[in-house]
Amino acid sequence: MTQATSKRALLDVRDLKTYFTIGKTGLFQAKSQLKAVDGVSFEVREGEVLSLVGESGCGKSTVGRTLTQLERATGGRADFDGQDILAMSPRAFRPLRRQIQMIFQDPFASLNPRRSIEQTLAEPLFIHKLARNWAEARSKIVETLEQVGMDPKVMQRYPHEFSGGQRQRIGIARVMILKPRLVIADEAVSALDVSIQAQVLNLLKKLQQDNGLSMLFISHDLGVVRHISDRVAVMYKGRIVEMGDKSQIFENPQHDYTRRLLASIPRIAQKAA
Amino acid sequence: MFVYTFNRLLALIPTLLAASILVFLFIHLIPGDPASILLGDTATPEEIAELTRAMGLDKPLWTQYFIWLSNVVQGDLGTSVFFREPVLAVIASGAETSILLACMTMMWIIVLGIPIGILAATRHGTWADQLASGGAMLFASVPTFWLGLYLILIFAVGLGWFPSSGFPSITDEGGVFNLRYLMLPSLTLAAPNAALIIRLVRASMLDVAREDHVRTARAKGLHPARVAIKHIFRNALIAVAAAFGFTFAALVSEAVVTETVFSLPGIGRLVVQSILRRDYPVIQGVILIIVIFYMLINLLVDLAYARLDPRVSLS
Amino acid sequence: MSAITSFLAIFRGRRLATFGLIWLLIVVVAAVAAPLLAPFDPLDFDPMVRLSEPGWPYIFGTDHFGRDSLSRALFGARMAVLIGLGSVLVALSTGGLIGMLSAYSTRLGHVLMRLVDVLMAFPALLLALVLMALLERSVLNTIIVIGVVYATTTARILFGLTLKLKNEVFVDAATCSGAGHASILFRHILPNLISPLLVQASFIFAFSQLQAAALDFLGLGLPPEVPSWGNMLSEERIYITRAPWLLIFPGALIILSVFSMNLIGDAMRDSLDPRFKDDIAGV
Amino acid sequence: MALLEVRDLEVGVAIGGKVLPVVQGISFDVEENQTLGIVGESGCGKSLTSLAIMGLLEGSMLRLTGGSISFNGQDLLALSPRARRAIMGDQMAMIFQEPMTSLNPVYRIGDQIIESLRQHRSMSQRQARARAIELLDLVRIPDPERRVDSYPHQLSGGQRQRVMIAMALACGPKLLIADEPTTALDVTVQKEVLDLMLDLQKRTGTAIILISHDLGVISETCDKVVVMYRGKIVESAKTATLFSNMSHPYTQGLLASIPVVDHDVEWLNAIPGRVPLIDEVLPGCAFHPRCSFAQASCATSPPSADYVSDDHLVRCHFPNDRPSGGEAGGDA
Repeated sequence: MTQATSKRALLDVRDLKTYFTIGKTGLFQAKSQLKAVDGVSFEVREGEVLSLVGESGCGKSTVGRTLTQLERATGGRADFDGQDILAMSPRAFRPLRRQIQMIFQDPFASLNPRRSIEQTLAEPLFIHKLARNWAEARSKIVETLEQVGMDPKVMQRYPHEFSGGQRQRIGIARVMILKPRLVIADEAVSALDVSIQAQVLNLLKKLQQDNGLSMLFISHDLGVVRHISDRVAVMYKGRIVEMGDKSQIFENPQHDYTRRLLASIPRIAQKAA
Repeated sequence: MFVYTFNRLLALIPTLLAASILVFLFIHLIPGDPASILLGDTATPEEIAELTRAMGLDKPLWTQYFIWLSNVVQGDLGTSVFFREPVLAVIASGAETSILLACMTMMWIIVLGIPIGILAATRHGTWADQLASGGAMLFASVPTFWLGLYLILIFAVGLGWFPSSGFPSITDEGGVFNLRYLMLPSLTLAAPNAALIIRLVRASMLDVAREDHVRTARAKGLHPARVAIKHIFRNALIAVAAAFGFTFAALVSEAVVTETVFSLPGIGRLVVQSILRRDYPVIQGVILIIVIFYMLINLLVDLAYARLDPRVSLS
Repeated sequence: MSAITSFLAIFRGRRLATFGLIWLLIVVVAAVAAPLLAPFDPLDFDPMVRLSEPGWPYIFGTDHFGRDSLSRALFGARMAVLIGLGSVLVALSTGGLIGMLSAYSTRLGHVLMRLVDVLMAFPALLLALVLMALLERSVLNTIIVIGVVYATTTARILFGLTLKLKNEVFVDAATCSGAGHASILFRHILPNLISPLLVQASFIFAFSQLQAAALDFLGLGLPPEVPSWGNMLSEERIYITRAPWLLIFPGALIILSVFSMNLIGDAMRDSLDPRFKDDIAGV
Repeated sequence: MALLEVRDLEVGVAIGGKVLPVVQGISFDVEENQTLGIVGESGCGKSLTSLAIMGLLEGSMLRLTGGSISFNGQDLLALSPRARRAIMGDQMAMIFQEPMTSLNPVYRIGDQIIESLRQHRSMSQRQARARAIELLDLVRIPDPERRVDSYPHQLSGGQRQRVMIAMALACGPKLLIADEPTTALDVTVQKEVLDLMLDLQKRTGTAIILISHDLGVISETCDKVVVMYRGKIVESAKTATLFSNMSHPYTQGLLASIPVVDHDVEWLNAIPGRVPLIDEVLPGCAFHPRCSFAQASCATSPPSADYVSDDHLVRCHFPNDRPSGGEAGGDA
C-alpha cells in the first residue's frame, strides 16, 4: 500500500449531480425528482483505491454508473486525465471506455448467457482494436484468464456452466483484458459467499497492486472496504458526509453517520486471537 | 379514484382520435368515388352531388375528416345503403342480441373457467390437472364455427333441447325464456375463452404459489384451502383481471362467427353481411362503435386491476 | 447440431407434445408431397359419386361436387402450412422489428408503439375482416391480413422483452466494453430473443389456422376454389346431417394441427427463462 | 428435556427420479430462552433444516427422508397435518429472509397480523385489531394506529421485517425460527432488528433459531452455534467456546475469510476451491478437497462427529492434531 497523497489525480469529480425523474402517471401530476447523487466531489489518484461506502439508496452505485455514462449526469464535471468525460457525447466517450472499466455486482446477470466466454472476452478486444484477428485475441484471452486464476481451457464454455465466484473472475477478466487505468468496482464481491468473496477480494487487490490500477471501489461492506482501500468516502442520501484516509475513517471517524455505521457492524468476539 | 379515472379517460382521447382517423380513412381506401361507395350502386347523380356537398367530399381530406367527426359526435354515422336507414339505428337493432350474448358468455367463462382453473392449480400434476389443462388446450384449438355446428347437430337437431337458430327479443312473447335461444351460442362462444381462462388461472396460481408470501401464509398454520383461495388465487386474480380485456376482444371477434352460425340478429352478423353486401357506412359505424366500446372495457379492466392490486397507485 | 438436440430435449418426458411434433411432421410431409400422395385431382369433380361415404376408392368420402375429400385434405395441408408459415413470417418480421426498435430507442418507441396501440384497439378478427373487406380474396392477402393482426401482439410482446433485456446488466457490461448500438441490439439482445420468438411463432402458427378457417367460413378468406380445410368445412356445412364425415375429417385435421402446435408452444415456453414466460400469452 | 430436539434429520431433493441428500444427520437441541445459531454458506442446508423443522418442506421437490423432531415433548413427525398446523404460527413461528416479498402485497399489514391471531385464538375482529396495534407498537413501528392500515409496499424493508416479527410473535410462540432475517437489510437497520429480537426474547422467554451466513451476527446474538457444510454439521459448541477454540478447518477458514473492520489484514486467508455441487459424490470428508490439513484418509472415510470437549462437537478426523483457532485465523 503506497502513500497516495503525493500522487496526481487521475479522476477528478466536482459537484456531480444525477437526478432521476419519477412518478409521472397522470396529466395533472407534477414530475418529481429523485436526487440520487446531489453534489458529490472527490478524486481518485493514480494507483490508489478510493472506496465509496454507504447504505442502500445512498447513491453510491449511481456515481459509478454516471461516471461510465450508463446514466446521464444532471450537473457537475468529471475530469479523467484532464478531459471532462461527462460533457462527452456517447460516441466521443467510446474510445475512453478502454481506460475506464466497470466490474458489476451480480455475476449471474453480468454475462450474456448466449455468448461463450471466448466471445465475451474477445468483444472488447475487437472493439478497441487491441487484436487484429482471432489468434491474437485468443492469446490475450489465455493470458488474462490465467491472470484471474481461471483455466484457459474453459474458453468455449457458456456462463451457466460456472459458479458465482468463477463468473465474477470472468467479469474481472473482461475488464483486465483492456488494461484499463481506472476500474470502477460496483459491489463487486457483495453477491458472493464469504469464502469465495475472500478469494475474489485477494485477486482484486493483487491485480490492483501488480498493475498500479486506480480503483473506485463501491461497497456497503465496511470490512471489505477497510481491506481494499487507501482512502474512503462515506455517502449518505446522495452526498459525501466524510472522506479521508482509511486509517482516519476507521480509527477516528468524525461524522455521526460514520460512527453509527461503524457501531452497527456485528463484531466477532474472539478471545483467543 | 375519481381523478385516476378522469386521467385515464383523458388519456384515451389521443388513441381514440387516431383510431377514428383510421376508421374514417377506411372509406377512402376502397377504390372508387367515396360518395358512390357510401350511397351504393343504385344512387342517382343528384344524390351523389348532394352527399358530396354535405360531407365536403370535394374539399381537402382533413376538412372531410372534421365534418365526419362532428357528425359522428352528434350521433350521425351516415345511412345504410342496404337498409336505407341511419347506421346508428341499424346497429342499435342488433345491440340487444349481442349484449345479451356477451353477458351470458362472460357468465360461462367465469363459472367454468375460474373453478376449473383453481382445481387444476391446486391439484397440480395429478390426472385432474392434466385433464383440465389438456382439455382446455384442446377446446382452445377447436374452430368456433365447427363447435357451433356440432352443438346444433347434437342439442338442437338430435336431442331438441334448444332452438338451433335466431333470437326473438326478450321483450317479445316468451320473455326471458327466449334466452334459451342464446344457450348454444353462448356455450360455443365461451368454450375457447373459458379454456384460455382455465389455463391462465392455473398458470398464474402456480406462479404465485412459488412466491415468498405464500410460505409466510403457510407458516401461520392456515388450512391449505384457505392459503389457495385467500393468498394464491386472490393474487393470481390480478393477472387474470388483466386478461379479461383480451378475452373481450376475442369475444367480439368470435361473436362474428358465432352469430353467423346461429343466424342471430346481432352486430357480429351485421358486420359480415354488410361486408358481403358492400354496405360500407354500416361497416364503418360498427367498427367505430366496437373500438370505443373496447377501449372503455380496457379502461374498466385497468380500474379493476388497480382495485385488485394496491401497489398500483390511484392518486 | 446442439440447437436441434436442445430443442428435442424439451420433448423428453412430454408424451403429448411429442405426439404434437410427430403430427406436425406428418402434416408437413403431406403438404410437400400432396401431388404424389393424393389419389385424385383435388379439383376434379364427378357428379356420379357426389356425397359418397368413406370407403374405397374415396377413403374420406366425396363432397357434394363429387370431389375426393382425402385429396382435398392433402392439398389443404399445403394451405395450412403456407398460411401458418406466411403469417408467422409477416408477424415476426414486422411486429418483431417494430417492438424491438421501439423498446431500444425511446424516441422512436413513443411513435411506433402508439401506432401499435391504435391497431390493438381493433379486436383481431374484426381487424382481419375489415382488411379483407378492402382486399381481394386470395392466399397472399389472407396471409398478409392474419400476419398484420398478429404483428400488433408480437410488437407488444417484443417491446416488453426488449425493454427487459435492455436493462440487463450484461447489456450495461457490453456498453462499458464500448459496444455500439447495432452490436448491442443484434449480438447481445437478439440472441436472447430467439427462444421467446420461437414460442411466439408456434402460437401464431396455431392461431393463424383458426383465423384462416374462420375467414373461410365467413366467405372472406381464401378463394372458394382453393382446397383448404376451412373451405371444405364452409362449403359442406349444409350437408352436416346427410354427410357428417365431410365436416368431421377437415375439422379433426384443423383441431389436431392447432392442438399440436399449441402443445409444442407450451412445451417450449416451459423451457424458457422464467423471466420471459409471462410476456408471451399463448394458450 | 429440551424444547426442541432434532435427531438425525435428513432432507433429500428429488431430481430426475433420484433423491439426492441435501441435509444429513442433523441433531441439536434448543432450550427455552436460548438462541441457537446455524451458520454456513449458501447451499449448506441451513435453510432447509429450518423449513423441515417448521414443516414447510411439503409441496416442492424436497422431502424429509429421515430423523425425528420433538417439540415440547411432542413428536412432530407423528402428528396429523391438522395438528401440525395448529402448532405452526402458534407455538412455533418463522420469519424469512426477504422482507420485501414475504408479506402478501394485496392485504393491509394489520389484516395479515389479524389473520395469524384469529387462526389460533378465538378473538373478535375488533379484539384482534387492537392486539395487532399493540404488536406493531411492540416491534416499534411508529404510529401503529395508522400504520395498521398500510399496505406492505408503503413500508421500508426494516419496517416490513418488524411487521414479520410482529406477525410471528402474535400468538406468543415458544420457538421462533429466523431464516437470515437481516441479510437483506442495511447494517444500521440490521442492528435495530437484531436488538429488537433479543429484547423481545428477554421479555417473553422465546427460544430462537437464528440462521445466518454472517459469523458476526451469530457471534453477537447466539448462545450456541451450529456450523454446517454441505448438509452436515461440521462443528457445534457454545458461542464462547466456538469462537475461542475453533476446531474444524472449515470454521477456521470461514473466520479467516472475513475482512474485519477493526484491524488491517494484508491478505485474507481464503479457503481455496468451491462448495461441491449437490450431485458430486464425495465418499470421505466433504471438505477435504478444500482443506489444507487433509490427509489420505480424509478422501476415503467420512469423519464422525465427536466431542472434543464438553458440548463441543467436531466432525473431523484430526480435530486435535492441528494448531487450533488463531493460526488459520489470519491475523496480520
